[in-house]
Formats: sequence, structure tokens, C-alpha cells
Amino acid sequence: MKRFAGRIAHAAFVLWAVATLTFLLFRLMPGDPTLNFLSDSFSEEMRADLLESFGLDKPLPEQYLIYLGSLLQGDLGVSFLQKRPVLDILLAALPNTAALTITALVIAYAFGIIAGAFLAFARGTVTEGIAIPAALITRAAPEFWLGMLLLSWLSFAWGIFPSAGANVAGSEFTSEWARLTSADFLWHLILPALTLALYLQGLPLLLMRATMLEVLNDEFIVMARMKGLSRWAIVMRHAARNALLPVATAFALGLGSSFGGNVVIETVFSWPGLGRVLVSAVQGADYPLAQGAFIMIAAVLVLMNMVADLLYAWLDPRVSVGARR
Amino acid sequence: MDALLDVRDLAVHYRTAAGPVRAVDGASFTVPAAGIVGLVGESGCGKSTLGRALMGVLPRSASIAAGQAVFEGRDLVTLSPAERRKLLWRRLAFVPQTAMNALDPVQRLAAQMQEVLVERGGLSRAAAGARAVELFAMVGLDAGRLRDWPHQFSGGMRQRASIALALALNPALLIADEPVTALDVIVQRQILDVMRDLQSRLGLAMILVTHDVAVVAYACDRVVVMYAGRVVESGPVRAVLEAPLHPYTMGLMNAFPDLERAGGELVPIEGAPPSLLNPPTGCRFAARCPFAVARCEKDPALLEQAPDHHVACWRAAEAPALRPLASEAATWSR
Amino acid sequence: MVPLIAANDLVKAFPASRSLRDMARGHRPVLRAVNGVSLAVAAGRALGIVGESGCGKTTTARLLLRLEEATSGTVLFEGQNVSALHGAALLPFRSRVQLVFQNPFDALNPRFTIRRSLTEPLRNFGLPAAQWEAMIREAMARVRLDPAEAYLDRHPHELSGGQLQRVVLARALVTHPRAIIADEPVSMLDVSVRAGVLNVLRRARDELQLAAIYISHDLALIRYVCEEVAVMYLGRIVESGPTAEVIAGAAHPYTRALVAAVPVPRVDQDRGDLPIIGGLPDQRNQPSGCAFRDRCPLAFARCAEEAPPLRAIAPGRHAACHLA
Amino acid sequence: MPGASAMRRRPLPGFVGSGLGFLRKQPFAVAGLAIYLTFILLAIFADQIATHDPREILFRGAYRVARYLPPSATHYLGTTAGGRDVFSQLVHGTRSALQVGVTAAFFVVVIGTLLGLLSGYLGGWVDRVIMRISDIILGLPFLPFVLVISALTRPGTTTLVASVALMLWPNTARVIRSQVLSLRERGWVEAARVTGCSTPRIIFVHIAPQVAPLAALYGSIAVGWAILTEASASFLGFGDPNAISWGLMLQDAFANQALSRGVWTWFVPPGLCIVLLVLAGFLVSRGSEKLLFPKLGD
Repeated sequence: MKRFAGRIAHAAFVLWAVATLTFLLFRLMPGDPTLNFLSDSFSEEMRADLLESFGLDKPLPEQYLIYLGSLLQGDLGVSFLQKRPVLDILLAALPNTAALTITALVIAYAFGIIAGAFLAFARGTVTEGIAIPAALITRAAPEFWLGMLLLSWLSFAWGIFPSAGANVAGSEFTSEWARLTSADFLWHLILPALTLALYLQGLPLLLMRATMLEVLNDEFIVMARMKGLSRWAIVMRHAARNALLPVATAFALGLGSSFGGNVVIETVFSWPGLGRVLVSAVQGADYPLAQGAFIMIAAVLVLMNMVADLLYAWLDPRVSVGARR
Repeated sequence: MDALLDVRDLAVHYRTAAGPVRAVDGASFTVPAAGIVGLVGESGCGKSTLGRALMGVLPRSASIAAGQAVFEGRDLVTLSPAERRKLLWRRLAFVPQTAMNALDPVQRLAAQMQEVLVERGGLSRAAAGARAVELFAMVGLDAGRLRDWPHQFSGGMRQRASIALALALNPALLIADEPVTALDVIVQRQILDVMRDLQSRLGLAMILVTHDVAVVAYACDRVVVMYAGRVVESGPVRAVLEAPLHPYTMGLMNAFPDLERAGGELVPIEGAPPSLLNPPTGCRFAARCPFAVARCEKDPALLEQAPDHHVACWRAAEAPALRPLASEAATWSR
Repeated sequence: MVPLIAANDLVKAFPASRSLRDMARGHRPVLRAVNGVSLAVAAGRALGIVGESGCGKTTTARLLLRLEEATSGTVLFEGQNVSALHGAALLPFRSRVQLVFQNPFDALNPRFTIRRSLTEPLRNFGLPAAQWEAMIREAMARVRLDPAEAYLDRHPHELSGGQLQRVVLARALVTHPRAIIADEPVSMLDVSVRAGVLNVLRRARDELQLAAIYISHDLALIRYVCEEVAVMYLGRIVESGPTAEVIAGAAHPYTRALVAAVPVPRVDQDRGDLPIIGGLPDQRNQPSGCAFRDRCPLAFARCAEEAPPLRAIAPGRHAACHLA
Repeated sequence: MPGASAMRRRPLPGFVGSGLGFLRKQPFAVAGLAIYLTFILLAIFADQIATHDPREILFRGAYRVARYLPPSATHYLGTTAGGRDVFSQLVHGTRSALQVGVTAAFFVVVIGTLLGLLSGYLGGWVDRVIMRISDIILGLPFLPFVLVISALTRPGTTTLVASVALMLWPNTARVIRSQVLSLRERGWVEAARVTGCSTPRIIFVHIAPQVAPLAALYGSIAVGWAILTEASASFLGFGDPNAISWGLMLQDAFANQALSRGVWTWFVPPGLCIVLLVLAGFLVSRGSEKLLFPKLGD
């Protein structure tokens, strides 16, 4: 309970710091950021109007207070280019990113945990000699390049999967949920999710293997062997449960960082997610949208960092349950 | 003598890059059906390795190179893993050192008790629950503590829980590896009392691995002294500790500060045990022994020098004359 | 007797973990690891501090060495209060009071040769470089590491535990200290080499007229090296006096339990039941009155009401018990 | 502990011996070092090895730009859509990759180690301030932050290196800090205090050499991260447009339909180079990990 409260306060502090940093970043960078973000075709009058409508004509401290205030109300401003509330644009993109990230993470961790546990028992074998470098290579490869390879192979050369987007252009759905569960969406999801999963699986695999090896050397595993327990009971009940603690934490952390880290994969597959929104906003000098997307991505990251900590504490009684006399 | 366990010329080697380390190098001793046998020696003498070899849980790099260990008529060395599993915990149980995390940190004590009682003992869950309470009571733990996690226990309580776990299936032999080493004197004494009490009530056999002669003197009926991978002396505690036949045992007895023996210089054994990578030929203790003679370049056999009192020393017959010399510091400092 | 090193009512409080309720009330609970310890040791004398782990004996040693800041109380060295000294002002004290560590395998920088480890204090305390070699050799001879050349250019991992502990002692002695504090100096060593290290320690104390403080859980060891002993329980000294007298006729029930529990290497011990109840309590939940009363077989009503002060019970002897 | 005394007393080989043993026992690390060496040579002799000027637009005949040429004896990997030689771009790309990787890693290691040492040893408010700052940085999404910084300032290598260093030092600092926290409790550090060592001397003479291998390990991983980040940023169009880098090559290929045209000789090699160079860092760190933490070995 106390830990919980402390951790939330900490997350709130980090969020505030990130929001402040973002504010300063977009306003204090060398050169006039407003110039950066305003198109040359705007007239001086239009520019002044715009500045006023976005509150940019006020002194910086006042801007900051307005900024924090609207942030707390969930108001992220209006997009320069799309003339729609930033929040609406982001909320429209969020399900796509969430679907991609969660699908990929689940595949990656399911595979990584099982393969990692298996590899812990395959020490010194040929399998290990091939699997470890292979896992390292997937970690070393740029995600977008993996995506390019899969695209050119499975999409362009063999024509199995669609090469871009989340749905066939012009399709209509009764609800967002109907869209996300449609066969068309899932079909579009496969290739980007697979690419992301391929990139992500190395971490749980190597982590699971390493912690498993460490746990298998622990005295309580030796004790379990002495007790004559079955191999299955030793591995599943004792070794895996202990080894999964750090992997579970990594999952939560991975969820946080993938939300923003998908930028390149969403670009390669033209996937209409948060990262894609951020990139095009930055490229198109749509600064309220860029700022909003950045803050939302950061918020998810901070939130998941917090979840990871709490998850670890919850899973490990040594952290969550105090000593008794 | 009808032995429960008969260890003959047991050798355990560790594979290292530099060659085999002979952690146990031809150890022989017997354990009677009831009573506590102290296995005593310094760190690196092979006593812990020996305990683990008997349980069949040596690390990957180690293996039994020779010898046999006959337990209830069956050789533990040649037993198939499946056969061994049948014996483990039901006939042969283990109490670890407290400092090690021998209890699974993410499972409550009740679950760890249940596991053994149900899966290895074949009890129903209800019967296992009752038995767990009974076992906790036997070692002086409150039944309510079964719901606790291991990290909530103090060192002494953890050791009581380990003993309760080990006794769960009424084993014939309990191997305890330095069970009181990491504990404070008062807790140490309390644990030893629990072990002695349970041994006499249940009439089982125990091997108590320790580096502390005083623990042996307090808790054991028999003692096996190991040095550099070998047994150098064994027999009833009284015979061995009151009239040691091996110079190493004599040295160990004198090296201890004694609460009731006043002042004077302590008698150190100069030098250090030999490397087990390439152990010297002949008597392993010769390099540090003040009584070494030319004969000691050859291996002394472990012989029955007095009734039930075995020793591996060429000069065992002269022991009564050597003992007073061994109690003087000048003898050892050369 | 003029004490060389003395402690006056030392207290070390650590912040204990706070519950939400504590926070709401602005309450800051503390754990007193050391709770009003006073002691004094003269040159050429040795005091043993004995007790179970968690009794505060190691913290007391660290407070005496100024490795930790006391919450209150003072440390006096040669009559001077050194509690307030910091930085360079502390250096003279540091060079005069040295520590022998418990774990010899951990007490020497693994990357340094023995010579470099012994040179460090000489350099730090600003002794002229011309004297270094002679002082190092003197220290090595004092701990009976002969010939010194056989050890000086080696690294710690090349030496055995007994040899390492002698090097640790040599490092403590190399700057010619006046007082030495040894925290469990042999508990990590093999039994057969313990006696050698203890002998070297005792000889060094006699020859150099050092004031020595030994920290140990082992009364038998204290008996061998110390004329005086102080028994600690939950941060307080509960009994003190000449070692032989305290062991032979303990006045505090805790001391009696400790004496009864000490293992001795002899057969036929009829040592009866241990006169103590249960295990060490959680420091946060100490009983009212005497801290030992819930484990004491002799406790009576007064023990719950009133904490017994440490008072003189015989010449040179003190105990904190209503029955003493 | 079985055989502990035997191990303890076995003399370790000297520095040279352990170096040679390292090569023999750590095939991973050797492979990594070999890859590094190859790329370093490529970068040094890029002008000699490259067959063309990587920026030069090549022509076929008088006025036809030589686009999408297949691999041949003159163009080992063919040409780009803009008529430039792929192989020459690849070779010259080594320079920017190494430059970005090494400088970023250098700053990550220096900042991270220094702050980790101070935070871990000094504790108190120094520790709190450093850790709070690192918390905040860990709350910033890595790649989006780099993109925003690149967009708000002049895009280029310096910006990239600076933002990568700024984002990555907390990881190193935290690991170094926790190592220092455990080292601080070691007897020999305590001994240094008792024997009158000044705090800077304890930190830099006694403790720093112990954490150096760990810092180097994080450095070799940071090399990879920096290169990957540069590639991603370039791919998204936030790199230095005038540089010749693998990331830009991939962006060029992607933007010019190399995928649908199946011009794999254009987009596969730069990716492979990135993989190899990043992998080299992982291999070296894995190799040295075994050397650093023998307990993990067996």
C-alpha cells in the first residue's frame, strides 16, 4: 500500500518533469520554433492570428501554466494542419498501435520464454551454438530493415500479405471494435506484428535463459533434486516461477518502450499508429500534434515503468511482504 | 557391525582446466543405524562434496570417480537415477546450511511441505496439512508460521523448518551440511538440541558435516575426521577426541580456545592444506606434521588401531607418547 | 588508569521503515542499533565486546573508528574528543586507530600487490617515502611473514586465508597505531590457522602496548585474548568486567545463557538446558522495561516496569539486572 | 565450498597470459573484435577500396543517368535510383557509422561512469539528484525524443550523437552505481577509508578500476545502440542529408521502390553491415561478460 502510493507519486513527478521538458523543448530550442513549425506560405497576419489562437503570444511562464492546466484536463490543443483536436487524432491512432504492440509482445514473449527456458537446458549443444548468435542477430538488426526484408519477400515477391495500411482503403465498419477484430485488420496486422515480434523476442529469450541458468544453480533447486521431485516439478514449479520474475518486469517495460519505439515499423508498413502520427507531425511542422503525440508516448512509457516496478514487487514476496519476527 | 551406510574408497573429482581436483580421494567410513556421526574437517577437505555425492546432486563439473557407498544394501554410486529418486527423501534426506537459500523464496512453507508430503509421501492434501503441523511442532515452530514466506523467518527458524522438511517422510538417514555454521551460539545450541532430541526420539541416523570439533563433541556419537579428501581418523567421539591417534586430530583439539582452560598460547598448525589438484604422494598431512618421518612418504592405510577406532597414520601406535608433545606450541613451529 | 580510547554514551539510530500512518502523523520511528554504550580501554589492555549478531557490536566498532557518525555521544582518543573531526583533521586519529577485518579474502584490494596495500596508509598519512620500505618490513616481521620478499610482490589471490589475515594485520600495524580494533578477526579462517593469527595479534598488542578491542560472538576467543569483556544485548551493554570473573560468575542472565551455549571441544559435557527463552526479538518490538525480560527465565514484575541501569556490582564489574 | 581452497591458491596467469587465454576461450569476443577490425580498416581505406565517388551521379552514355544497374564488374552491387554506386556508398558509410557509434559510446561511458561512481559512492543528495535526473530521462521515449530534437535543431551527426549520449547514460550510470554500492561495502574499500584515503582517491584509484570493465561492456553495447539510432533517424528522414550513411541508403532504397522492384543488392547489404557492426558489440560484451562474471559461465 505504502509502496503503491510512493510509486504513483514518483510516476507523477516523472510525468510532470517530462511534460515540463517537452514544453521547454518545443519553445526554447535554438532558432524560433514557431518559425520552424509555420509554413512559409503564411502571411505575417495569419502568423500573428495563429500565435494568438495557440496562446503563443503570451509570456513564457503564463504559457507554461496554461499548458499544464490544459494538459491536466486532457486538452492537447488543435492540430495546425488537420484542424482537429490533437487528442482525437491520437485516440484514433492509439488502438492501432496498441494492437500492434500487444500482439507482437505476446508472440515475442511466449516464444522467447519457452525457447529461453529450453536453451538453458541445452548448454554446450549445437542448438545453443546456433540459437544464441541467431538471437543476437535479431537484436542487432534494425527493425525497419527486418520489415523491409519481410515486405520485399512476403509481400512484393510472393504477394501473400498486404504491403501497407491497417485496412483496405475505403472499408467501413460499424464500430472501432468491429474494425479491430475484422479479418481484414488481422490480415494487415500479421506482417508488422511478426517483424516487431522478431525484433523483440531476443530480449525475453536471452533474459529467460540467463535467469534460468542462474536459478538452476540456486540451492533450492539442488534441494528439490534431493527431494526426488520430478524434473517437471523442479523446472515448472521452482525454476520457472523464480526465473519469470525479471521476465515479467521486462514485459511491462517492453510494452512501455514499444509504444513509442514502433515509429520505424509503423513507417515501413504505413501503419496508422501513434509513431506514424508523431513522425508525420514532426515532418509536417504540426507542432501541437507532435507535442501531443510525444507526451502521450511518454505517458505510456512512464506508466509502464511504474507497472513494471509494482509487478515485480507484487510477484516477489521478498519485496511485497515485510519480515515478521 | 551392522552399518546403515558403508562408504568404501569413495573418490569425487572436479574437472578443471588445469586437471582433476580430487575433492574426495578415497574416503571410507560407516554409519550405524542410529546415532549422529560427525564428519569434521577444514574447508576444502571434501566433507561437503562427500555429502552431496551421497545425495547424488554433485555439480556438473564433478563426478564420482571410484568407490562405493552401500546404503541399506544398495550401492548409491551405481544406482540408476530412477532408483535413486525412489530412495531420496523417503530414506535419505538432507538439511542444508542456513546461509544458503535452500527454501524456494516464492513459495510459502506450507506449499513446500505439501509438495514433499503429497508428491513424495503419497499423502492426501488433508493428511499432509495435519502432518505439516505435527512436523512444525516437533521442531518447535508455531503452526501459524506455515503460512509465512521463507524470508520472514530468522536464521534459526529457517533451520528448524529445514529440519522439519527433512523429517517429513521418516528417513532412515539425515545428512546435515554445516547446519549451525551461520548461526549465533545460542541459536546454534538450540538447533543442536533439536537435532539430538529428534535423533533419540525417532531413532534415525544422522551425518553432521561440520568444521567445528566442539559441535561434534556436543552433538555426535561418532566422528569421522577428514583431511585433504581423505578420512584420517574415525571412531566413537569419546575415543577419538579424548585420545586422538592422528597428529592432525591432536592439532585440531589444541588449536581451539577453550572457555574453561585458562590462558597460555594456543597451538597453531603451521602451513596450509595441500592443493587437491596435484596432491602430494604419501601421507597428505606429512608436510605440516611435526612427527613426520621417512615412512610418511608412503600412503598410510586406514587401519583399526583400537577397537572400532580407525586411523591412517604410520605412527599411530606411538600416539600416547606424541599427544603431550602435540599440546606444546614449540612442537608445531618449525 | 587513563584510557587511550573511550566511548561516552554512544547512540546510533537508523531510520526505521515508516508505515503510511507514521507518515500521516509525521512520526519518524528509529532503530537504535547502539543505545548508550560507554567503554574505555587503556594502552596495553584488551577489551572484548561479545554478543549475538544484531546486538550492535559491529556498529559500536564502526562508531569508535569514526566510519559511521554517531547520533549522539562522543569518542575520546588520548583524552581528545574526536567526534567532531572531519576530513584532514581526522587523519591523525585515523593513523593512530586501526582496524583488523573479519574477512581477509575481502580486506585487500584484489588489484594491488601486498606491497602496494601496505604502502597506501604510509602515503595517505604523509610519511616520508624513504622510510616506507623499512616500516613495511618491520610490520611484516611483526606478523611473522618471513621472509617479506616472498609475499610483498604477490597479489591477494595468491595467498592463503591465514597469510592474508596476517597481511591485514601488518597493514593495520604499519603506521604504528596506538589502538587496534579487530572485528571477528578469525571467524572466516580455517580452524587450524586461527590459533596462529590470534597469537600474532596478542603478541603485537603486548610488544607495542596497544589498546585493543575485539569484537566477537565467541566468548572462548575473548577469554583467550582479552582481560576485560563487555556483553551486549540489543544495543546496550548488559554486563562488563574482568573476563575470567564474568565467565565464572556471570551476573546477568543473558551472559549466563551465552556462557552455557559456548561450544567446547570436550566430550561428556553435562550442560543442561539453555537458560534462555526463544530467539532474538525484532528490535522494533522491544518489550517495556528490561529489553531481555521476554527471554529471561528469571523475569518478574519489576522487570516490566523499570529498565535496570548498568550499575557497579563488585569492584570492576557492572551489570544491568535487578537481580545482580 | 568444495575445492575452494585449491582454487583460491591456484595462481592466476599474468596479464599477457589472460589475454591469450581470453582469445582462446572466448570465440564470441574474438569474432566481435575481428568484425570491428574489418570495419575500421574499411573506414580508413575507404577512398582506396571504393570504386567510385559515392556522391557522383553516374551516367550511361551521354545523358542517361545510370539508375538501377545490376551488379557487374564495375558496380559490384549495382547502382541506385539516383545513379550512384551502391558498393562505394556502402564502404564510405562505414565511416559515419563508426564515427557516430564510437563518439556516442565514448560520451555514454564517460558521463555514465562518472555519475554512477559519484552517485554510488557519495550517496545522499548527490545520489538523489543524479537518480532523479536519470528517472526523468528513462521516462522519455528514446527514438521519438531523438526525432524531436533532430527536428527542432539542425539535423546532423552532432545532434544525433548528443541526443543518443543524453538518452543512454542513465543505463550505464545505474549499473555502475549498483556495482559501486556493493563495492563500497567491500572490506578493502572500508580499509582505504580507515587508512586515511581521501574520497577522490578512493573513488578514482580504488573503485574506478574495478568498474572499468563493466563500463567498457556498456560502451560496446552503446556503440550498437548509437548506430541503430542513427540508421533509424536517417531512415525516417531526420539524418544529415549530406552524409553518406547506411541508414540514408536504406531510406533512399525504400523511397525509390527498391522493395517492389526487388533490387535486393541495394537494400540488403547496408542492413547486413549494420547487423554485423552492432553484433560485434554484443559479441565483445558477451565475451567479456564471461570474463567479468565467471560465475555465470558454469
